Amino acid sequence: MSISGLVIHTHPFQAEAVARKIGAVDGAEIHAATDDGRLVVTLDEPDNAKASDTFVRIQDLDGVLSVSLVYNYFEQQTDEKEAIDDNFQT
Amino acid sequence: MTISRRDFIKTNAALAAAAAVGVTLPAGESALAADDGIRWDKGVCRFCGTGCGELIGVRNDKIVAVQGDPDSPVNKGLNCIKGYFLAKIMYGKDRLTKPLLRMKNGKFDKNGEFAPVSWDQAFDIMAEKWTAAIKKNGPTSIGMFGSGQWTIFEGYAAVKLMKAGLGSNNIDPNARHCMASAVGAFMRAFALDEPMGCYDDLEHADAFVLWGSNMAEMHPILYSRMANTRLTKPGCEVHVMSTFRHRNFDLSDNDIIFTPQTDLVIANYIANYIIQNGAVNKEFMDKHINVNKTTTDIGYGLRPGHPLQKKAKNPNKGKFTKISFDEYAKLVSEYTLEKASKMSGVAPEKLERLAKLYADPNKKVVSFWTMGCNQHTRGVWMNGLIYNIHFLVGKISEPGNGPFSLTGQPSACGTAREVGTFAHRLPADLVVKKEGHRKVAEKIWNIPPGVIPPKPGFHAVLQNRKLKDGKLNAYWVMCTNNLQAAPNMNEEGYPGYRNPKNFIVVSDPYPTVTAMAADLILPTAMWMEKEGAYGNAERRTQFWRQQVSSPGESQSDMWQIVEFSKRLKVDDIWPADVLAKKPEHKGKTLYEVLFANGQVNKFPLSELQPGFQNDESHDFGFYVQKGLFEEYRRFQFEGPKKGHEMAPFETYHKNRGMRWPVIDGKETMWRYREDYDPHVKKGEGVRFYGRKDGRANLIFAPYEPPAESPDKEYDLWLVTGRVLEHWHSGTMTRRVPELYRAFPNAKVYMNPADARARELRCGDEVKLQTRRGELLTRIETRGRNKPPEGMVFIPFFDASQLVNKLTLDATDPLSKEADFKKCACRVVEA
Amino acid sequence: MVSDKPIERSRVNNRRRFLADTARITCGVAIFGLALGLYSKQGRSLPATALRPPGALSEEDFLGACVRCGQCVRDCPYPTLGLAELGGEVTVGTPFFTAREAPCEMCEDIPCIAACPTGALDPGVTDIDDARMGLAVLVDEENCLAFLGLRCEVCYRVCPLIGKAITLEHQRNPRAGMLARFLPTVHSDRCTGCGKCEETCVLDEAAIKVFPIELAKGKRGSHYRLGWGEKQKAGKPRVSGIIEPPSRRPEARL
Amino acid sequence: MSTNLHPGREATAEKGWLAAHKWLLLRRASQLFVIGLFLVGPLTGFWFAKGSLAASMILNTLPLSDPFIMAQSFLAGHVPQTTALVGAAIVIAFYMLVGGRVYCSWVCPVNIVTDTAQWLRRRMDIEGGVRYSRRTRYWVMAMTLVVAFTTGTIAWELVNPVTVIFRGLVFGLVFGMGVAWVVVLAVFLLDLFVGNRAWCGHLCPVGAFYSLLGRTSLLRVKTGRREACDDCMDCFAVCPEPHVITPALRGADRGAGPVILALNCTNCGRCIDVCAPNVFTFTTRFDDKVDSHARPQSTVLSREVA
Repeated sequence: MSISGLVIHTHPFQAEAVARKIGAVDGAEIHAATDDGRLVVTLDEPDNAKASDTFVRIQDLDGVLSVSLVYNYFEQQTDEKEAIDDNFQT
Repeated sequence: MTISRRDFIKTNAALAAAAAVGVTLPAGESALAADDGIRWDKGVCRFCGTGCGELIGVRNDKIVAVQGDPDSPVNKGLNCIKGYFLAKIMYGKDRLTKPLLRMKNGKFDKNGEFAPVSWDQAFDIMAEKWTAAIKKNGPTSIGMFGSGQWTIFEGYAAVKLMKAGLGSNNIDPNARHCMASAVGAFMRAFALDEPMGCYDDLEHADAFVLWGSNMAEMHPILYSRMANTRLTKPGCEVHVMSTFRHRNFDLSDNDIIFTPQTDLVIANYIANYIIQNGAVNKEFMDKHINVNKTTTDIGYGLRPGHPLQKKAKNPNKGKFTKISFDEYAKLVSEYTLEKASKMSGVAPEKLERLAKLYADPNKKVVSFWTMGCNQHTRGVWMNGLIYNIHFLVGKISEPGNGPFSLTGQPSACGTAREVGTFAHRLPADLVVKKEGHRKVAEKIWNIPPGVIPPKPGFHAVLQNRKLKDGKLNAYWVMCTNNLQAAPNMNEEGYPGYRNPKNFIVVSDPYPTVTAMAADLILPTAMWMEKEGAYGNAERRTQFWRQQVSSPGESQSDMWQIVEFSKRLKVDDIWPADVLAKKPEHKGKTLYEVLFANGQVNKFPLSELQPGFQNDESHDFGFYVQKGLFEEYRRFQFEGPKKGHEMAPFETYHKNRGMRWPVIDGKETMWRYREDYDPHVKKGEGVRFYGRKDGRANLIFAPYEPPAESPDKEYDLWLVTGRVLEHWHSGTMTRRVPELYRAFPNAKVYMNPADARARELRCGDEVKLQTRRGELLTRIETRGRNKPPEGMVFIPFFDASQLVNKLTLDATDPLSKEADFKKCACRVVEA
Repeated sequence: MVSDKPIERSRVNNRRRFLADTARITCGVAIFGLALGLYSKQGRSLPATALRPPGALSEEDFLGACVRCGQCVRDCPYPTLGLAELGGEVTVGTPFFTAREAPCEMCEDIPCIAACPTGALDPGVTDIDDARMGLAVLVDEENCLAFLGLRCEVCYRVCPLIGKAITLEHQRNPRAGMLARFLPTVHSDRCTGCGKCEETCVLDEAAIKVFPIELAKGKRGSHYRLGWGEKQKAGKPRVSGIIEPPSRRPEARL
Repeated sequence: MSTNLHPGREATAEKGWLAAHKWLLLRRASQLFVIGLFLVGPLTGFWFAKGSLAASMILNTLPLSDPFIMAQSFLAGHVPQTTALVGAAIVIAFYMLVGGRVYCSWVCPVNIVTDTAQWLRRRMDIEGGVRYSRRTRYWVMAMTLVVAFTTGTIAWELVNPVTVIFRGLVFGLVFGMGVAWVVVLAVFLLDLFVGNRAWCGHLCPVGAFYSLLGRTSLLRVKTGRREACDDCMDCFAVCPEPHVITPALRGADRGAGPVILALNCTNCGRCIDVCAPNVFTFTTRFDDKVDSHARPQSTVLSREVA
């Protein structure tokens, strides 16, 4: 499991278009957007290699000025652990 | 609610990213990961000059938790014990919530009792007193005492009100008691203020020398970083110099306890050693350094009539003259090891070991100092002598090498020094004395020439003297507890506050000693109750957003300054001939000239930090902090001095602070050094560009005795200072019960032998007396500080033991900073 | 009143009554003794927060020696010592203090010992540094701010024997990287148990606490000795005459 | 015997109220004075007496200590220090001179409680209750010593009402006595309902111990004018240890002297107060003279004695 938190800077007038494209990327989820065109996005990928692929893909999108990785969580997991951990009470 | 672990991590990722952009996620999401619905945002510690990054947790308009910012480059999520209690400092039971005026029969009376009044009434009487004072005795009869705890914006607004509006240079900050000597020496040596290095030196250096700084207690986090380097870097050593043994000696490889004032001797001895042993970096000296000597016998900054002042040949003279290197070598040659050891009382091998460290070309050395060197009747000299050593061996302005003056207040650098809230200064290192500098200021401020007086105003100690003499009649103290903190309170402090000719206003969140001596108390919003910015000791400018509302009717210092300006009319204040030069200002209030002037008010409310309050801006109708900061930046870019550049306002709200000069969006870690400092051109290597010739000044200064030394009658040295648990005069920390319990009351630390000689025991109640006064305290012969025989130490945080009733108002004649570290006292049974 | 028979009867009665009385008294008093004995056993268990004044004999001896007169309490110049009240946890009438509330200020002249008429506070303790009222134990390293890397160490700085009874062990902070940790470390050979550290610990519940020494200290079995300690004590190896045979090494090339 | 509800009524009528309560008032004054001595210190800072009845220091020079507690401490395995031993010696000497149980009637604060209980018991005409021998206290005393020996602690001090109350008064500054009030109440109820003079006269081991010191006491009460006794029985009614009176008062026939020599006479002087014909006086133990001219001053019908 690899989960990242990204801040994506876009041209403000292209923000919406970028957001749409990112929305279409598997595992990517948009949490917030600012008026000046920054997007808060999380990326949920099976491993870091996949994540970095997606990362690069986002970077190459039209209208994206920069992508910064603010948070990354990575875990080599077995099924067993997943089973135990995946549902817990908060 | 059952959520998957994956969702949980994802929420954390989103929150982290959102925090980086400064937006808040929808409630559901933040409530999920942020426990108990606490909103977290970045902030800065309220206390010392280290400038630790904090995260501030707010719920229901109250700070409920604080954490050290784990990603702060300064403190990596850690705090000292004061930082641990930051969440409690705003919530003392006795917060002031209403303006209080001394009244009798419903009218102001200097001898009346404090009674609540409205802000309107408060400003009415202030305007009346200020206008009357200016009309009667001119603008030198009004004054302001400010603070290195003001936010940058507040300091800037205050300077502008005083110098550009009221036409008075009588504004000085409490940083005068703390940093002035360092500033003086910086200006003399480099013509630019503040250290060339940064905290990264703590990891880069091979050795540390502490010249009168108890970092263990006063800069706890920097000490922790230094200790880590000492522990992990092979061969790293720490040399600690002090007049008494304190907790920094825990980390010391070379304990040097010297007789007060003989640090001057030791520094010159080290220079002599370097020269005698051929360790001078000749190339560096030839290329970058001018050699000078200073005027001597300059007195002690006392009142002119004082015998010591009369005795001095060149009182208050700071002039220095160029000499040859050989002349310099000859001057320091009298400071032999033997002489240095004899005068300082330090074993010769210890001094030699220290000298060798500086002389060793393979050791990177950082010298740190704070009040030991600054609160010194020869403080400017002493600071300069440390520079001399670094110049001689060329160990300066590079990672791990350099002299580093630490500061005591969160924004002594950012507000007091950079903004220039001193009596002689203008923003960005400009000074009132120079016509060119005044012109720049008058242009940026759009005020007629001649409003800013060319003569420096009254400095901190002089303000107290002038209050007492009835020459300073309308006086505003903000964000500081000067009655408790200034020297010689009995003779020079308190009398001025209660002089019937004067009207004293004190703005503070709490009823401090100073506030209680005032005529009008204004309740103040503090720290996170306003949007703010601080500049720490490594030139790092850090911003924070307003997190919570302030209690009752309290208002920030900024609001008070700007709001007060609405009550004053230029026609009443500026001389007609000056006003005639800008007739468009006729009939305007100072508010219109200084703040609502098309420049400061040009940023609309829509640009405020989304999701956060900004009480002042909403009140005035424009983004006041941004307007002031952007105007302040004009001084950095349009002024005659380069090297002070800061980033645009918004940048700082997004990052954890940047170290100026900030050019092209990049901060500067080491100044004056090629590749690090953008102002040094390729190929120049090092350039001290504060001066036109690109060179720094080595200034020889000899040993001169202190103002007051122990004698038969008063047989002990009195050293005053601080403790880790309390910050300065304790106005905040003493209101935190846990910190209060940790160190409830001041006590006088005494050598056990001295106690025995007086038949006193640890814990006995004693009277501590000087020629100025006495106080009741208890003696401590055990514990954290161990003075040598013949000396006592007492911290000044305790409002119930006003230590500054005892101290002498002798100052460094050049920096006007008082020497709180040396006077004569005696201890007798109570 | 003056007839033989009743006298005879009354004599019998008297004897009977005497025997019955004696039996009753014996029983009653025995029960009283038993109850008192048991109660005293229970009253002997000193709660962990209660510390005895300096020089107090071991708890067992102390309860036989202290007459509960309270003179030590009277001569304590601080609000430290108090007398245990009836119904409290501490043996009634005996002096004690609670470190978190009011620790011992370690008066140099030790007035409490001077006041004790019976020697329950040992007059042999003439230097307050030799007092052993308890032993400070850093009980919660997980919450101790210094262990977390914060610059607290209040306990260290308030210690009257700073640098001796509590020292700071400097350590790299593995989490923060560039910062150090300063771990307060108590040394039982110097700690007097005055309780200053517990009083001033800034946490809501103190992370460093002073316990009666019996509670605070472990005890090693006598069947194992520390080799280095024994050698140091003796000043020479415990077994002499053992030789170090040479090992074969490449000859030094000069 | 029907209870004498108002002993001392005649004495009051004849001698006046003050004279008929002289010794009672003096005793109360003495008891309060002792408490007062210990309270002066904490209240004014002038330490007249410091400590408590267990051990104290008078004017910072004269040590006093309770020999009974010292004895327990000794049995518990502790040899008290000189100060305490000197203090105990002084106390022993004093009580050997004035009568051991003078402690009970002139010093002990419990006496006020039990006297009050007894007065109320008489007023409320409460009769009967548990009857047991006055010798019990010696057993109790022995038992406290045994317990001290076996447990190694001064166990008796855990419950001793005398010191618990005194400490409560002196260290709790009277009002801060706390749980010590419960002890006061317990003793009070014991004496009121369980038995006449149950505590001081039957159980208290402290009194038992002190009574032993009175064997040689110089100060004694004598029935010098026993001839004048009108058998009003008032003295028996008020006496905390009435059995001590009989041998001296009624023993003329058996050749007994007029001096009350019994160990348990507390020298309280209450009999002197309540006796209208002034039979009783304080004197020394060697003063055997009898005033043979004394005659009853008023004729009272002789009462049947049970």
